[in-house]
Amino acid sequence: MKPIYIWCLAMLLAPFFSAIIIKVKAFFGGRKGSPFLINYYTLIKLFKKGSVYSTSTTIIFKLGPIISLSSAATALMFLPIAGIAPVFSFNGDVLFVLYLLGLGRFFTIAAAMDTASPFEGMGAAREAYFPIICEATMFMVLILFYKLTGELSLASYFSGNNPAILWNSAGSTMLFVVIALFIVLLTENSRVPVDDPATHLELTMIHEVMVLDHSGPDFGFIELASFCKLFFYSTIVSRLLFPLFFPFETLNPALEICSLICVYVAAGVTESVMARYRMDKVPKFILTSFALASFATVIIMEFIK
Amino acid sequence: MIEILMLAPFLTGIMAFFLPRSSGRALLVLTGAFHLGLSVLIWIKRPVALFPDYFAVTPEGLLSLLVISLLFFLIAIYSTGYLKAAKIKSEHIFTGSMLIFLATMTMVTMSDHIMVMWIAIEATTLASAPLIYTHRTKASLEATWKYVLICSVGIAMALLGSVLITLAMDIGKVDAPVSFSALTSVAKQLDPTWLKAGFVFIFVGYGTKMGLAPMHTWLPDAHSEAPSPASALLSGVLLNCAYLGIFKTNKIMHAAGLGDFSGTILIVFGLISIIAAATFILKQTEYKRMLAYSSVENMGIIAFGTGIGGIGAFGAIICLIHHSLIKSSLFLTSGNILLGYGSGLIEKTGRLAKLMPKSFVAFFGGFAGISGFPPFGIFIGELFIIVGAFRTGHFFVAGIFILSLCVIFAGFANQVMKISFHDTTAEEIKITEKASMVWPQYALLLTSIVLCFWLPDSLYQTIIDAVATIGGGY
Amino acid sequence: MNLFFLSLLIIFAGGLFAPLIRRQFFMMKIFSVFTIVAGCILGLVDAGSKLISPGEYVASFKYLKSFSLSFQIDGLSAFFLVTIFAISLLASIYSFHYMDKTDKALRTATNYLFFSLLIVSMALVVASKGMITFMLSWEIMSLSSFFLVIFNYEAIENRRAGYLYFVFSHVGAMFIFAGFGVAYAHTGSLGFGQMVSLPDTFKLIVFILFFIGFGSKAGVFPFHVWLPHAHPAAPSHISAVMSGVMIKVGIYGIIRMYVLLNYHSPVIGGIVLAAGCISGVLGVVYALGQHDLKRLLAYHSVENIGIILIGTGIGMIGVSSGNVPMAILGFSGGLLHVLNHAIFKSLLFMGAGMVLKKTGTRTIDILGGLIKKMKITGTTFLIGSLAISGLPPFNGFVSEFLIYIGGFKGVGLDRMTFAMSLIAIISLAVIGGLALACFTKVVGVVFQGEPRSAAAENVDEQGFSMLAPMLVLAGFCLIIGVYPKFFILMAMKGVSSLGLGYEWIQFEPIVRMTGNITRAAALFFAVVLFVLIIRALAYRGKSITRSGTWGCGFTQPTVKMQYTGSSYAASIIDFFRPFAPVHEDHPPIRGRMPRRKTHYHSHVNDIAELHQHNVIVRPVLFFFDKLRWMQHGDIHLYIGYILLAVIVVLFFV
Amino acid sequence: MIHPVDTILSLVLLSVLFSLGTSHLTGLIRFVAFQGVVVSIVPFFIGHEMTGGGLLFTMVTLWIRGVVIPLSIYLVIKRVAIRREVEPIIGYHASLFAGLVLIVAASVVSYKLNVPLIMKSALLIPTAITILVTGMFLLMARRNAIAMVLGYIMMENGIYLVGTTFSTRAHHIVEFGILLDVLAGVMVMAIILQNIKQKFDVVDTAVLRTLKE
Repeated sequence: MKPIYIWCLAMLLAPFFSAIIIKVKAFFGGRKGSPFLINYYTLIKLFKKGSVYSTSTTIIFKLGPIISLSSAATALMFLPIAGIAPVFSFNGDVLFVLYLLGLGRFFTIAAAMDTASPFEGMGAAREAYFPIICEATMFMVLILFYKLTGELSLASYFSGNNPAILWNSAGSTMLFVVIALFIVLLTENSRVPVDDPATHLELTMIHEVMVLDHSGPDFGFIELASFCKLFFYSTIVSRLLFPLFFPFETLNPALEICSLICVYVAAGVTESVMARYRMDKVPKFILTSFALASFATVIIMEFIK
Repeated sequence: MIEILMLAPFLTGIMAFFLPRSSGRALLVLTGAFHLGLSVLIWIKRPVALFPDYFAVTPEGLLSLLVISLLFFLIAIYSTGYLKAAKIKSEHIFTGSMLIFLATMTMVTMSDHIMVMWIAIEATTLASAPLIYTHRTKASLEATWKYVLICSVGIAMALLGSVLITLAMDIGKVDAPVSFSALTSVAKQLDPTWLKAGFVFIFVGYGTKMGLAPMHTWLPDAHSEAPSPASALLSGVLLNCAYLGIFKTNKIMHAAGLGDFSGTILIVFGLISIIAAATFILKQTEYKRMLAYSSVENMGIIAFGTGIGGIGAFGAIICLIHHSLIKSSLFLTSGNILLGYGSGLIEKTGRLAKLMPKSFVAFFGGFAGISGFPPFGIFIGELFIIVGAFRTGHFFVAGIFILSLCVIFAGFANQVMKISFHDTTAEEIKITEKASMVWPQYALLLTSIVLCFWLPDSLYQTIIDAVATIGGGY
Repeated sequence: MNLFFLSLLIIFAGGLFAPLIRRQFFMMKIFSVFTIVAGCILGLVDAGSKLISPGEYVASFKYLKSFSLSFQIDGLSAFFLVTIFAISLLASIYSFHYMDKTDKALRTATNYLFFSLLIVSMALVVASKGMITFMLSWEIMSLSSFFLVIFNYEAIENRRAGYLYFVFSHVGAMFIFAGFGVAYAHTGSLGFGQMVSLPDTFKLIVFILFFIGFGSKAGVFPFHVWLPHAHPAAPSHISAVMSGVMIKVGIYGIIRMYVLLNYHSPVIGGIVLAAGCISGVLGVVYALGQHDLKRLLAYHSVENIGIILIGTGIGMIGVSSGNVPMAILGFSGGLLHVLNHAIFKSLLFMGAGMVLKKTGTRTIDILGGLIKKMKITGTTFLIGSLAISGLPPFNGFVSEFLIYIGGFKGVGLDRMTFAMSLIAIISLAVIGGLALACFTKVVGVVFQGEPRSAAAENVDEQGFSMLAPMLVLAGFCLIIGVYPKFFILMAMKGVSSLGLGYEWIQFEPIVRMTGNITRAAALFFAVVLFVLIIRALAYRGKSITRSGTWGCGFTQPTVKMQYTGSSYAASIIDFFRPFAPVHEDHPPIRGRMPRRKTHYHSHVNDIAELHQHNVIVRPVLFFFDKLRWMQHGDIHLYIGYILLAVIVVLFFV
Repeated sequence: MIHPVDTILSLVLLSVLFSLGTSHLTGLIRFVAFQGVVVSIVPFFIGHEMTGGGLLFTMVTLWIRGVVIPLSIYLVIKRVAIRREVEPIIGYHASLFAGLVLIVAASVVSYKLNVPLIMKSALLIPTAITILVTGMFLLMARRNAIAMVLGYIMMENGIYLVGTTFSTRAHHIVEFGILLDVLAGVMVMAIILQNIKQKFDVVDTAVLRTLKE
């Protein structure tokens, strides 16, 4: 039952962590910033409301939030959080998870296209474009991990002491992987410098513009889904950054929380010190992650004969 | 029996010069039927000729004879409809020449003596010349002039070649009749140098008549200017007759152990013909000329296959038979198109599928057949030739062969698509598609389909016998 | 075997008699459809039973006295037969309402004739054992499908498509001829059995010839040029069969010849894999750039053929490097993708056919909002889109999953295999992402949003016979995606009869793997259900209002302002620019107050098509143009040719 | 020792030269007729066993080659009444020169050929080859259609001479058949010539170049 508790905990805590970024940005901006529980307030507010649906939309519009939340939540079930075995794991589950997130993306885009709004279409096009390169990076990382472990499941990479083993066999090249994954994190979750969630100009948005027409609990689902997704990637990065695992179990969640905070802070710092890239420069940025991952893979290939 | 077969059409041909139109047409069909019947009888009975020195029933001759008979009969039926629609002025000359042409071609298939063969082939030229000039236009006159002169000069070479072969006999101190069958049996004693020289002259000579490039030059002109039944006859059987001369000489060469020499010549000229055909099919503007070049191509294929030997020679004979059936059907259909649209230019045609559906079926079927699509027989012939070419180690030439076939197909298909489906300026079709003007083509195509899947025992045996001496057969 | 031939006979009868009873249009359709369906069901049952219990099913007929037409159905053949019969069955049902132009009775009848001939010949190709049989069926298949492509020959692009297809299929056949020729050169046998005994170098040559020949039928880059032209030209049920099944016959050829040659060089695997990667990526990139719905789907066939080839290539590399799990996973993934692609691609083509029929256009950018009026078509098309994008829990994911796992098995091996596996995996990942982008574009622009033109308004969906096959296919997309065990076993049966010595393979681990997919899908469904319940609770007693889409402050949006498919794909295509050059037609605007209307048209060029014209067609035409001088009309030189021929040849006496 | 035939043959060689150099068609016909006569009677001298049939055959050949064929062409010329001269492709002087070269080449070739001759006539083979090739030369070098036909006849004469020289196998029936063919061929050509004149009003083959690619 423990994995399920952990999963529930993750679902509950995900909004909290996202607030850290906002806080960090506020700090850099010299502001006090909204409280740490701001995301919970927002969610509660949204769930209290009703909805307005565009006359252009169809059932797909309603399916969008549901599927994207479900896919993000399901993805978390396969992830060993705090090194504790996940709810379900099998050889090849990484593929399932990545494609499941793809399914969520498909429906987010479809829901955006459903509104007949030119802005949402624009955002959808970008949402369809950038993750392609991310996916390539992810698979490059997977190849590397497979080379090191011979396994194809998140559990075998991130649970228990496994991240440490990865570091052991790969050495410092693992740093490249971490950076690559961090870039993927920024891209997949529409953070600066790829996308600015706080911008006011719809023309330059990616994720936010796609959900313009959603309201009420539907929008709450979407927000929750994006918190979960960010949590998913952050956990991966944090497990790699802090590959420690204590034999006594209570310490591990605490460590996880600390390391997660580090990752979120890092994301917040990145957002604060960087400006959003021009749209046509973004692919180059994401390609950097692919290049790093490939470089790491090639180097490892030379190490391990 | 054989002599009757030759004489009967000759006499009826002379008769036809003096008969009125309607009875002339009837005579054409009747003679065709009679000829076909007698040929089948000969096929079954295999009689011995009255003058065995000059005439003989050989397997390859029998094959050609049967093809000629069948084709002539069907073309005669078609002609009745065509002549009614085409309104030719001097119809009796046309009918008479057709019949005499038949007589001369029969003589080619039956002749065994080298010189008699030459006489017969030269006679086919002379008998068919009036056919080409039927329309009495300047272009047809030019075509006739070129046809007669080029073929005569070419065939004169064959005469010289025949003389050289007798010289090879003299030098080899051989005393035998100057017949193909006798020479084949004593071929080893013939003087090889003069035999080779003789083959070269005979090859170029009959090759001119057969339409092998670069001696094919008369062929597109003659085929496109002649009225369609005559074109069908020219392309379907006359070329076979010339091939028969080369085939028989090639047999002697094989028997003399010079098969490599003759084979190489056949392969090279076969390839040149195919490439030449590709050249002119690619941007052809007239459909009958295109069909004529397709004949050049197919003669090239047949020569190529014969040169390859083995299973390739078997394929060549199959191609020979099916080319006759399919190409004559195509030419007959082109007659319908010409009458229907009133122009020989491809750009003046179009939408055949809609405007003349019955002719379209025949035309497209013929095209598919000639391009080597099953269920028509050329497919199987080409398959055998290609695998045979590889089998004998001719990898490079087989490659060229295949690539040229591809180019030809691309060109041919382009033109056929234009005729069949493209938009047209023609408002109406000038003729109705009568049964007599489509069913002969269907019959020809059907025969090809049937023969692709089922060869009668005797026919198969005849083919095997024919190619046996040149290392052919399965 | 008798049952097999009987089913073919029934199918053929369904087409053969159609032209004879064309005057009773309705009767003819009923007769043809029922007969073809009956034949297909019979064939399906027969092939299915042979797949379940593979054995030596052989038949041979004497042909031209000393040759033979021989047939054999093993596991591989049976697998393809099942696909052929199943898709043809549904396509012929679909055609019943699709072909409803009474004034084109003859053409409809011809369509049924060649349709039945196509089914029969495909089945015969797959069942043939021997060069003559194979080529005979193969060429009949090409010929009959050509007639189906030029069904609507009034349009010039359809004629062009037909021509291209005709030339490509014939040239491809010539390459296969050559392959058989080289094989025959060494074995002297027209049967398939002796091809094993070829020397290695010849095996490589033969395989390359076969690969070009079969690849041009399957639509492998760069031999795919005909495909995006031909598929839109054909009627939709034919596109479904051609894209779903016929091009797979090319894949069958490649696999079959690989098995027959029994030559396990890494080079062969490398060639297949590389071709697969290139076809896959470029296929989907070109698909993104299309404006024509059916053309887009056609390019996706190139992409999916690429995926299948990646699977097969991984299988071949597995064989050559002795890694049995990799080989089995690669082959079975490839085979399963054959079935899967057949299912979702024919589903998508049928959906596109419905759109075409009801709106009269295939142009993506003038459609929109169709799902509101065409609920079943829209939903099934959506399911097909999800499946073709390889997303769980649909069938496309399962086969790609197998291929991925197979590819990862290669990562652990030697350097060369590692490199190839790496390329395969990354390509698959990129293909997946691009396919997702492409199908969100299609679904979003065609089925969602607001109608962009009058054509897309006032549509409906009618015709039970057209809807039922789509529902069935969509159902199968989901069934295979959630419960793939049975279908993977089917593919494994096919693999085990490849003659690679894998008859002994244990299905156990693979079955366990499929169980995991089922369980994961169930987990996902559970979460979805959970979210649905929460949603229902959250909305209980809430007011739901409807209004216009939020225009970001703009108050009078028009339908023309919607994002178009072209702009949706523009930036992605830009990423692949050297391989996907965009041709833009956009006259500049003149003057301060421009009076004249301007327009914008963009077109993504297919580099294979572009270069095939520049590198092959133009030089060939140039060469032959120069030769045309030969026929100049001057009789004197003609006579000179004769003399020249004599003199030249006399030198060799 | 100079064989009596050689004397006649040297005359034939001379006539070949003349026929290359002449621009008058009637003159050309005369030379061709002369060659035809000589060609027909040569077998008479070179040791063929002369039977009654052989004699008759020789007479017939002489009649046809020497009289009928040239006469028919002559009639054509009269009928079509050519007024204008047609320029040849290769000029008369050049042709003459070519003829000289040809004769020399023919002698060299025949010397090399080493054919076992029936009788010792040094000029027989060179003459045969010369006539043959001159015929072809005329076919290629003359634009005048009538000259071309005459070239064809010359070529046939050459082949006949080769045949009679080389081979002892005189099948008169067969040879008669060949002769008949040649005759019929010339007749057909004559008819075509008349038609050409009717349709085009010239016998210049330059007008016959419309059928081409």
